[in-house]
Amino acid sequence: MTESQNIEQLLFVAFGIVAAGGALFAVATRSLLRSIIALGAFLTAVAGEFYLLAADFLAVVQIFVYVGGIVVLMLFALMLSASGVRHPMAAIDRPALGAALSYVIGAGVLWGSLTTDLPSVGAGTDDAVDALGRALLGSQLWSFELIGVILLASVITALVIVRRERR
Amino acid sequence: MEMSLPLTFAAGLLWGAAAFTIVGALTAGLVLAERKVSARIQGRVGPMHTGPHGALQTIADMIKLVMKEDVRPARADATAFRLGPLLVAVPAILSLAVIPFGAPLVMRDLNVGVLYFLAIPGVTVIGLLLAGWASYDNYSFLGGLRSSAQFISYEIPRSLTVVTVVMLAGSLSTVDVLDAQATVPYAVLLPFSFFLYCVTSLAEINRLPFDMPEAESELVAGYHTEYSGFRWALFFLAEYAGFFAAAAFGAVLFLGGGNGPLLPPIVWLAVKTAALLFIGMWIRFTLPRFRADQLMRLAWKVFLPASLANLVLAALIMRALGS
Amino acid sequence: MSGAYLSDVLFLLGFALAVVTIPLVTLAAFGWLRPRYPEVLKAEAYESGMPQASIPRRPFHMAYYNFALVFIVFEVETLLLFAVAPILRDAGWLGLAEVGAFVALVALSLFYAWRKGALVWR
Amino acid sequence: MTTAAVTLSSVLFAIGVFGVLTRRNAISLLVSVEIMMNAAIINLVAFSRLYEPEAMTGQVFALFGIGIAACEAAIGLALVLAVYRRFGSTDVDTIDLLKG
Repeated sequence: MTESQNIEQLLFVAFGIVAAGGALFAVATRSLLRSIIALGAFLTAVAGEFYLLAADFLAVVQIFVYVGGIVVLMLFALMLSASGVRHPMAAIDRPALGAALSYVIGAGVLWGSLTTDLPSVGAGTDDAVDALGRALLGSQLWSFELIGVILLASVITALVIVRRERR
Repeated sequence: MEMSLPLTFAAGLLWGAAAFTIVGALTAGLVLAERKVSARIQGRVGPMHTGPHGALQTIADMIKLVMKEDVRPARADATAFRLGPLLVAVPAILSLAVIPFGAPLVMRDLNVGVLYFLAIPGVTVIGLLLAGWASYDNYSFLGGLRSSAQFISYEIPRSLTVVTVVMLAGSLSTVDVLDAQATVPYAVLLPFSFFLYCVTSLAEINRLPFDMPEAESELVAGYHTEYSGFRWALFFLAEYAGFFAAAAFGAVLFLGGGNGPLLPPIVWLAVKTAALLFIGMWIRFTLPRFRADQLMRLAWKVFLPASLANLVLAALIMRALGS
Repeated sequence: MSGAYLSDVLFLLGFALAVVTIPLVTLAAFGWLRPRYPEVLKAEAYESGMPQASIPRRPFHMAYYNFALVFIVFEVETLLLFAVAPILRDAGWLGLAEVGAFVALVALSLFYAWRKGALVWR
Repeated sequence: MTTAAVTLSSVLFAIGVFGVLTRRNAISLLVSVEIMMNAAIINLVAFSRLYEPEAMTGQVFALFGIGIAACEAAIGLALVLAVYRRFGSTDVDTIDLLKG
């Protein structure tokens, strides 16, 4: 292994530890606010993993949509409903069952992926931005247009849900 | 030109420290400049006592700020209260990493530089919401909600406007965008984009006439009502870092950044950035403030449709140039 | 090879580390210079000199959420436009038409939200 | 690298499952679902580098996944707020209209 591969591996593991730690904190903490902040840390670490995996565009999209969008949306929902203030929530319900089931599922997924023979390192592309754009307008055009339709549908759905309650 | 990896990391550290220092110094300079410009426009003289013509006033202010007591409301959420200002200030400075200051002074030429610049400040919204919520104060809470609603509303038309530049330049790298303007700056080719960029940027960085969060008469000081001393200074730093970054980025995207005859690139960039900054200050002290509902209506019912139309216009310009 | 990606990450990591550390160090370093006179009244929330009339932990009106909701949808659409924008110059009229269809969908969502009155601040 | 990515993704998925099974607040449920979603997206990106990197299939799907996650969050949180206004709580166990 070369020096750069060593550093890459090290960084990948470091980001992975931050991501797993953030995720664990997010599902285990009692405070909803802290859970959402931990989710933000988790998502940022995952963006770092994307960048290392030769997906720089996706890494920035991850920051843009997840950290700057979904986390903000969750904070809005938390603050507008003052969730967990009037009704302090029990942090964790049925932890033993949850833990057992998630171990089983996690182990199953892990076993399945590790027993499959995988090439260790792929080539990746030098210019992910360019290739992604070409794919979106070329072979993957349907997904480009479809996501537009889905987004339109979700605007309609969400607004209908919000509107109905106003009466 | 390719550096070894540990060296790259060290370069990152150094540039980060440099960026923070530069932003600190710029804030001092900009605050003074702003006070002098506003005094000029309003027929006053501005700060005069500390140093010649008040030149040292902001230095004195900065020393005062780091030495002030750090007060926190008793019922505030301590962690979120501490995290808020950091999450506002850090992204504002991080976004500077992709601005090409001129040939030897490119901090980092990312493949996705333009998008990086737009994405990182988005994290600021989390800081605003946290600061407002953690303070346990009605003014802060409302101010935090309002500023973040404003920020996200103007982020869309602003990003859509930058798409037109990317279309013409054919790249998301800031250096490539600069090179594409070697002959004609995009302000000439895309005047409407330039206009939209300037106006939406002013709104996004919460400056007058779009400065809802600091509408003193109704919200006191918005999300930073409860902050004092250095933590308050971080909000202040972030505001001016954002102002500077938006101006410098505008100069790179639309005015050809460091491109220009005779003088070195860094001087050209400084001149163009300073011009945009001056216009920003001029507007601040000339126009009255918008109301919250007018602000949101403008974002969604004027600027967003306008930026969509601008997209079509830019596509036509692109085709016309391509042939 | 992913050399460029790796060095980008290292650079940004260093940059972020410096930018986060400096304010924290400054805050800690000047700690001993800062006065500390805790008082009960000083730690009260500011409400123009009055005792706090209501706590800021109550359900708040939903107009904010409407905007956040429309925002996130448009954000994804903007990012998709960013993904195709760099190659649009060489994509010809066909590519332009494909993106045009997408922009039409964006405009349609805006039109719907507008008609439904989601863009009204109340 | 791929093994590391797959391992990480499995661990994150398990953490997400744990959250979904144990949390009762609707917003927490969404947090957990987003964690699972991200675990899946990591796999997509990792495999995009392995097989036909020029075709970008994996990354396009990852982009698709992020878009879907955004829609899901928007609609999910709209539901959360609707439930909140109806029942005065975001705890999923309080939604018991069927019990009459």
